[in-house]
Amino acid sequence: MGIEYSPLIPQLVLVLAGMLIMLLEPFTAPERKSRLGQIAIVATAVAAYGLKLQSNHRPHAIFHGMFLVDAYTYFFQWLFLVITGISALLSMRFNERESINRGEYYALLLFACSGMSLMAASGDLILTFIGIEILSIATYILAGFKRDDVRSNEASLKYFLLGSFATAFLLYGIALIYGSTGTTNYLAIRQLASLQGSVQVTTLIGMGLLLVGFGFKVALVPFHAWAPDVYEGAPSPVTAFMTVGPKAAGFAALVRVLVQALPGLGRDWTSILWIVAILTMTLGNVVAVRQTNVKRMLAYSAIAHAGYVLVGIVANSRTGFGAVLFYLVVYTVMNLGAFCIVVSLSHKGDARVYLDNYTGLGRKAPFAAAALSLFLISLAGIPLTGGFIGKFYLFSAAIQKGYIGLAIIAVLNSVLSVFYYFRLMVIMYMREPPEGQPDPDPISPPVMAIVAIGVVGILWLGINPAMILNLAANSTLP
Amino acid sequence: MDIVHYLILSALLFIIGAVGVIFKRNVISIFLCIELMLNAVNLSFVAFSSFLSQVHGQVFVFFVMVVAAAEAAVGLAITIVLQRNRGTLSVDDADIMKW
Amino acid sequence: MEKFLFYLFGGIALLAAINVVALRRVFYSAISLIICLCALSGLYMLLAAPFIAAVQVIVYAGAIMVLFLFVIMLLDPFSASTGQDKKRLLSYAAILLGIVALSLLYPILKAYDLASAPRNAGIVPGGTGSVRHLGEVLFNDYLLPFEVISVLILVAIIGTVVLAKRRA
Amino acid sequence: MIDFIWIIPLLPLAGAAVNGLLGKRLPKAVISLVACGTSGMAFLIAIGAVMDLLGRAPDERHILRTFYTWIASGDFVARAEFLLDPLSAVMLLVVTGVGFVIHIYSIGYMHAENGYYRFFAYMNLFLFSMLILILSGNFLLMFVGWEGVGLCSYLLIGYYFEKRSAGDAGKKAFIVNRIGDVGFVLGIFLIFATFNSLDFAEVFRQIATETHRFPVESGVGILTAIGLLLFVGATGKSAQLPLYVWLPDAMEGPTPVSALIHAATMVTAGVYMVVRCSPIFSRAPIALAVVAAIGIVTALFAATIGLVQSDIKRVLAYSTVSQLGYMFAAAGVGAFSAGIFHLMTHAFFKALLFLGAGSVIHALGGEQDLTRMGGMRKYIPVTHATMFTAALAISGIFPLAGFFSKDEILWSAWAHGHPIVWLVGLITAGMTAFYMFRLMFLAFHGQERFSDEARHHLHESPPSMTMPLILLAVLSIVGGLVGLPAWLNLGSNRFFKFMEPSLALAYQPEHEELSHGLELGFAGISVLVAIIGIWIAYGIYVKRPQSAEALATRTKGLYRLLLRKYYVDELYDRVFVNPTVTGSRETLWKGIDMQIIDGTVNGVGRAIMASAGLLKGVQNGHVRSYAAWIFLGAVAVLFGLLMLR
Amino acid sequence: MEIRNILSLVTYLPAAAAILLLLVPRRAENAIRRCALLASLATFVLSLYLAYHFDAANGGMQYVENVPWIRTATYRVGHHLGIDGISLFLVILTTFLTPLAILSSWQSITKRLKPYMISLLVLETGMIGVFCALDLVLFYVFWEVMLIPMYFLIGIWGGTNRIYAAVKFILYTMAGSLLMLLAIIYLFFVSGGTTFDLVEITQFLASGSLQLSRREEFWLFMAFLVAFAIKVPLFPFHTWLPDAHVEAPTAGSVILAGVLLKMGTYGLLRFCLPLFPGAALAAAPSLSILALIGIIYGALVAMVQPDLKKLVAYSSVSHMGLVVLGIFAFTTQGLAGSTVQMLNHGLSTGALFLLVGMIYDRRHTRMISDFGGLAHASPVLASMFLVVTLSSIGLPGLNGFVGEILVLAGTFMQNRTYAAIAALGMILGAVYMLWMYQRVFLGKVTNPENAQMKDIGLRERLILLPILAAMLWIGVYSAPFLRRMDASLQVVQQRVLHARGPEGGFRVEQLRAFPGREGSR
Repeated sequence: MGIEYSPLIPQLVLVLAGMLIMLLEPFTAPERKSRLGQIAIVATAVAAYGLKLQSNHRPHAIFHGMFLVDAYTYFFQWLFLVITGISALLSMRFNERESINRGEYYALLLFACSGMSLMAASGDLILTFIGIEILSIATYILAGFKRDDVRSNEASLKYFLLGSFATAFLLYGIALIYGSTGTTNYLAIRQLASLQGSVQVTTLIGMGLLLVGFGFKVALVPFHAWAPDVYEGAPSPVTAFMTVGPKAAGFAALVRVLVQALPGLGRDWTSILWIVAILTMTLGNVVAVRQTNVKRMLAYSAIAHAGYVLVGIVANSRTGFGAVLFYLVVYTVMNLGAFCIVVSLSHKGDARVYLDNYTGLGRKAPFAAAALSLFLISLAGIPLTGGFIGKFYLFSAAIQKGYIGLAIIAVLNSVLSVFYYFRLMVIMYMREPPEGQPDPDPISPPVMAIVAIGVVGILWLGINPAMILNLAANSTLP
Repeated sequence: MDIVHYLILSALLFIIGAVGVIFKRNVISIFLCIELMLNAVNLSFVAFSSFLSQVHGQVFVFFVMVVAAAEAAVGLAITIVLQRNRGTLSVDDADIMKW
Repeated sequence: MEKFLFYLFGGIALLAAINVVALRRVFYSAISLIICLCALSGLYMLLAAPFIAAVQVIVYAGAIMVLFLFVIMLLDPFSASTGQDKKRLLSYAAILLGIVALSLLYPILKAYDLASAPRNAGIVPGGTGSVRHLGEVLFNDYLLPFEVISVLILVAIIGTVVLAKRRA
Repeated sequence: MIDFIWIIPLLPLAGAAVNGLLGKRLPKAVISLVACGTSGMAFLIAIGAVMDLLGRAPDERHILRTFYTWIASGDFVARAEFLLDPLSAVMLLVVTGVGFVIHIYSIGYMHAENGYYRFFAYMNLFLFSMLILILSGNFLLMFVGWEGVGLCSYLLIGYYFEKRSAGDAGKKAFIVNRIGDVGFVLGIFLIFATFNSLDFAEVFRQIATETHRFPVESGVGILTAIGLLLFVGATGKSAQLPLYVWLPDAMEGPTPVSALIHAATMVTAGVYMVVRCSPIFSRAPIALAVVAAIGIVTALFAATIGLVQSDIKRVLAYSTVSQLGYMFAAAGVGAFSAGIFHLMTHAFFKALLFLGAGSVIHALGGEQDLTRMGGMRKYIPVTHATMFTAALAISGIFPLAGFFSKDEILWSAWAHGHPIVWLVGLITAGMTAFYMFRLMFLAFHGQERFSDEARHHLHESPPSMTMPLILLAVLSIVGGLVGLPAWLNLGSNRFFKFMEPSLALAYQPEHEELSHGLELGFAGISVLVAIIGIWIAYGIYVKRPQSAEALATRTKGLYRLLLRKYYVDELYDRVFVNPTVTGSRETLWKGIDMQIIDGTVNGVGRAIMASAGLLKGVQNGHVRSYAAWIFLGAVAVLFGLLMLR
Repeated sequence: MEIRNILSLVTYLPAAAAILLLLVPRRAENAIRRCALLASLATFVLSLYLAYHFDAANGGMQYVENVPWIRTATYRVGHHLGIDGISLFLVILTTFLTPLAILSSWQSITKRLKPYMISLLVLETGMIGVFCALDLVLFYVFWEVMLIPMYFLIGIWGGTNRIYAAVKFILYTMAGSLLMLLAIIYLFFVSGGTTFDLVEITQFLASGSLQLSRREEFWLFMAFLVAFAIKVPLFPFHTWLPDAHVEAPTAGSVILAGVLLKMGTYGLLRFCLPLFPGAALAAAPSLSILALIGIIYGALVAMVQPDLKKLVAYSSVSHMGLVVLGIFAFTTQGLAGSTVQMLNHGLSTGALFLLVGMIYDRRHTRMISDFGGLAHASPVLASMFLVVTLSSIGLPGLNGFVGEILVLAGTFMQNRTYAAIAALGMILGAVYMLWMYQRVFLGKVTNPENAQMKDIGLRERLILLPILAAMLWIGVYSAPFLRRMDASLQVVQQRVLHARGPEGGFRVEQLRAFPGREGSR
């Protein structure tokens, strides 16, 4: 049999490590559960190594077109492994503090990672659907991992209910597409669509419902409503993970579907996503302006950033998709970086995540404040940070395709976003800290190291972005 | 029988389920409505499968069932935690986080 | 005959579905859903998918729904949603939306043209219902999803345990 | 010597620099030495330079020395260059000479002042600027001096800066001057636009040679426009209607300042400029007519106000305005030389009058009110004698300096066909004689009305003050002799002859030659009028002192009108100043800026905030409504897909 | 001696020093001060090299450095630096003012000294970079980067209402500049998607190988214009300025007024005119009118300000209006005058803010009504203030005059009415400055606190003297400055004048020929 398994090695590593963690879990003393987290981190590293081993394959499909091995898959797998590893690292101390340090947590992270990888790699709607479900169910649980905490529980409930609801739409969409093309394989759908000439209206409707499903996953307006609540309620490291991982995975799958399965409907989905992009950016930014909880503010900011990414998708060009890939990397670095600091500064019970708690941070924790400022500056898209290059790339893709109006709205949104990002800086640096405010805990060395790497990374992406830009451009789908 | 009938029935069930999700207040009722929606989709899958003379559609139904079972398990677990923490099953009470 | 059976099962399914939404008590809703599922199983028979029809009754109605009923009984049997619905407007909006959605979908589904739908792979000349065919497709074309879905089940199991387990 | 003309302005500049930067630590003697020494040296070099000039043939009396290029942008080139010709030579001598004398005077007058060094630094700086003004070889450099003297005027008027009125007056002077300067600048631009050059020589050459481009204009042509714009500048600097208002207020400055800047030199800059631009003005009859009209009306107008003022310096100030009016009238009727001639003699006697008044004030310990003087003759005889000379001179009594120059103006007015100018000038002359002698009588004759305290230190001024008085008195007597009129038959008019090269490029209209006898007759009339004026003053203020009050009550309305200076200041305040300030504050700043523009800006912010609040409300925390949004979104997406297709 | 990569050296030296400062311990305040001062002085000395070796006859870019920066399949962004006669003096102005700004904060900044100095130095790099960058993206990068330190300067070390001012400042300027970014991107694609290089794109446009439709040109012009107009600030985009000025610390105000505002007008000269000459021609009348409104309006509003800094801020609106007016006259004198006036405004307004800062350090108020008779207690301060005041109102012999007269002359050549109205600004300038001077320094000492006010000391004199010297130099002998600008300005002017024929909606022929020659209009 010519079944090729090697591209699945990273997946296997992740899943097996997850199982290993579950096996070891009962035999690990409560105070040593972080070891399990370390296993998870090692697993991501091993998976990454496995990924590296088989990196130089030409694009091809395995498992009857189910699993596509190409630069795109490779790119996203890297991203997801990094995200997962950092999230695990970030979680360990947090989980100890919140007394939720259990092996399941890390196992679920690893499973979620494999789900994300499947989403990026999948060449069939069914596998995509299953990938989404693995990721979703894992994150439902992670969001509710602090099960004694009403907020965490509520986050989990909301995410689950709405997630399942949206999944139903997605599934209906798959059904309709299957019904009108007779297949769920991307490449087959594409061939048929081009053969058919005029596409059946049911395909169109099916695609619309797919957009609803994916739109929910990446929190596009008006399918975004869950995001702020869930991001706020979930344990902070999970929030950090959710704002980057599932979002990137959602975009990875969405782009694949749109580009590889439904390019024939390009005019239709661009015109819908054009509007959705505007709504998403604007709503995210406008509402973020009034937030007082930093996690929630970053949640709305995450919504807004999904809108920016959509700009690149709307462009529907190689440049645009390259920009999307690049931006997802940049966004991951800056958002995870910001969350690393937010998580590190929070106190037990996810307290001290309000804007007021950051008053005078510039003096009390200069490094954390400076790093957070840098990430915020990057999120705002100011030059010399990766955020600028990312937005530059996205907007230029839009302009190249003549979407001037969209680009203008996007930049106006950027201006708006400056307001709330910089407000946090105002609070950290420009307000005097009130008397008797407890000093923030020192950041743990590994997280510190991650933040430092993030700082360097975001500057590197801003000052010398060519390498990653080229990587992103070469990893786009044809 | 025409496939269109099945499709329309499926759409009707789907929409009833969707409306129910918004309509119902009890968490479990909402689950039930979501299950209803999934089943509506299944009906479509089977109908397409049958009329296209393909087995694929029926394979999907398997997967959907597994997913539905998994979701049900997790969802019910979440519901139990909700009940434990808050003593309620009404989603309207789960609104600590807003704005 | 076929027509009659379609309308019979379809009607039951529809009515049961409406009941799921309309009945106030969760328990009855669940029962209605079970009825609905059974009616759908009948439709699957009509569609020459006997295996699916069987699985539908055994696994879905039999296992999943029973799980539901367990939980319902465990938590609050016969609990009716108490008090006034503060979001009554939402309910009306939902119904309205449902009608709009239907009126959108109806003409499109109506116009669905089976003839133009391509049939490329896996055409089974002699009906689609046989378990053999099903198995062949499942373990060839859909091998990967089949393997992967085990991960999904694993995740669900872990999750359920993590969440619902009584505190140690 | 002529090659050293660059030193002439630099000397006072150096003096100003030394006194200004180091003066605080220097003893007063050194300060005086520096200040007077530099101005004296400048005077000497000026004499030398003028001698040099006189040594040349008349048509070679045009010496241009360029030092470096100051501004160059395209054709807009202004060099630092000095022009010495008869016109600037006259001014040079007047400025350095009178300036030097007044510097000497100030040593005594200012000896008790705290800001002694500051005073002399400003005075030297003024001399520098004035010299730049008169020596400049192009319009732009002239403008440098023009504004520079304005600055020094500002500084010196505001010398007693702790006095609010002094600060106000200085500011007013500067601003009113600025209004005129805008005209001047626009004139310069128009010149540049027309001639593509800023140099006097080039501009005047074009006018004189390219007659087809620049004919004598019958209507309002380009030259007229230039002339009028330049004249706006002149009205500002030389305190003509309607921009004269700053000069009376300028009397807040120390008296030597009034003498030097606001009588002898700076205020005459306008006249100098008009004469310098005679090639332009002479070809623009309408501009000339305006000059004449403004000049003569100002002369009369200021004289009437001078009739009733009781502040000794203000009387002199209005007198200055009035005399400047004469000079413009002269230029306006085409008698440019006569204007400069009067400028020169006026510099002598008006400086003398001011210095004398300063001496009086000094003697009385700061008293300036004529009604609190009287009978001072016996206490300060030198001052009285010299001032009396000056009063005679300004009244135009033969053979003092004022007679020759004023008579020349009046005669030119008649001879060049402007009888109205002549008539008004004549009336004004009478008034001049009246108010000057009113001043003399009130101050020096009659009852002693000053306070006992003042009497206590009543004394004649020190020699450093009286010597300049005497010197100027001599000049007031003999100064007119350089320009003897033709009817005296004592040789030709040397002054006019000397001036000729500077006016060579001016257009000379043909005038009917009138007999010397007629001229003599007119001279007689003007002397007569002056004597009548003096006689009336004598009658009112010496013979029957109480009649003054009676007269005032009899003509109450008119008297008050004159006393309040025709309410011009009030009018300006009400029409220009107040509406501007109030409008700026209420409408522009608080209205447009804060409410409309900033309101819009903040309004955008507030609108975003408000919509954020609204959209936040959508996020109400209820799963069901979120689900509804998803459902709605799904329907909308489907609808959109179908619609947009 | 020839220094290679001199521009990079000048540009990045302050930033390098800032990074070094990071290593200096926070407590070593004197070391921090000295390091910062030394670095900025070194930068200044290096920048003098630029002026010294500048070839005045060459209208093109000099000291050019061009190395690739970002190279991808789609984009080619170059690290392209170079200066010409327009930017030369602005660079020097920047390097000149920064040490003074640092010196001025010697004692007045006590809290968080290290980040303060770092901000100033980073700011300097940003500003120099803006003036040197010849690649559009690079330019934009510097343009934006500079906002951050300025934001911190206002927000951390500013007055009571500093946060509002800082936020307003950054939002206002960002709003404008992001639109410019879009225009830059558009220009990139429309010019063939090969280069962001200003020089190359200008060549494409000039040679006709790239032709913009009139609509395109107009909108691109507008996008650039908005960014620059906000920075200038041109009426009615000026309201951020008074707030920012009032709240900023002294050094911030100095840099803000001295250099940042110039970036707007510099941008107009460097980008708007050469890239979109046709649109510039078409927009000139309306822009001139806005500039005129700014001149008069700024002056009138300045007149009634109760706060010294606000007064100076509004005076900036007026002065910068003059600069814009001169630019859009497109005449030799107008352009030269505007460029000189940029320097002048930098010097005089910078000095004014320094002086106001000195007064504030002593009296902790900036309200004009709190003062009066300061000349008694602080005669040196008063006289220096007077000189600066006079420079600001354009007294001949000081720098302000040269720029003002050239701008007015240049405008006059183009439109006499505009020039006449603008000349009114001369009067109003005198009105508000002298009135302010009178109320602050003259009169009796009404407030006893003013009687004991110390006069300025040696350090403060050292700050002011160089500025005064520069003022005098430009005022007395401006030819060396003008000569170095001339060729570069001519390039810009030619670009505009040859842009489009008479159908351009603007009477181009009127500019080409000298109006006086054909007789008056």
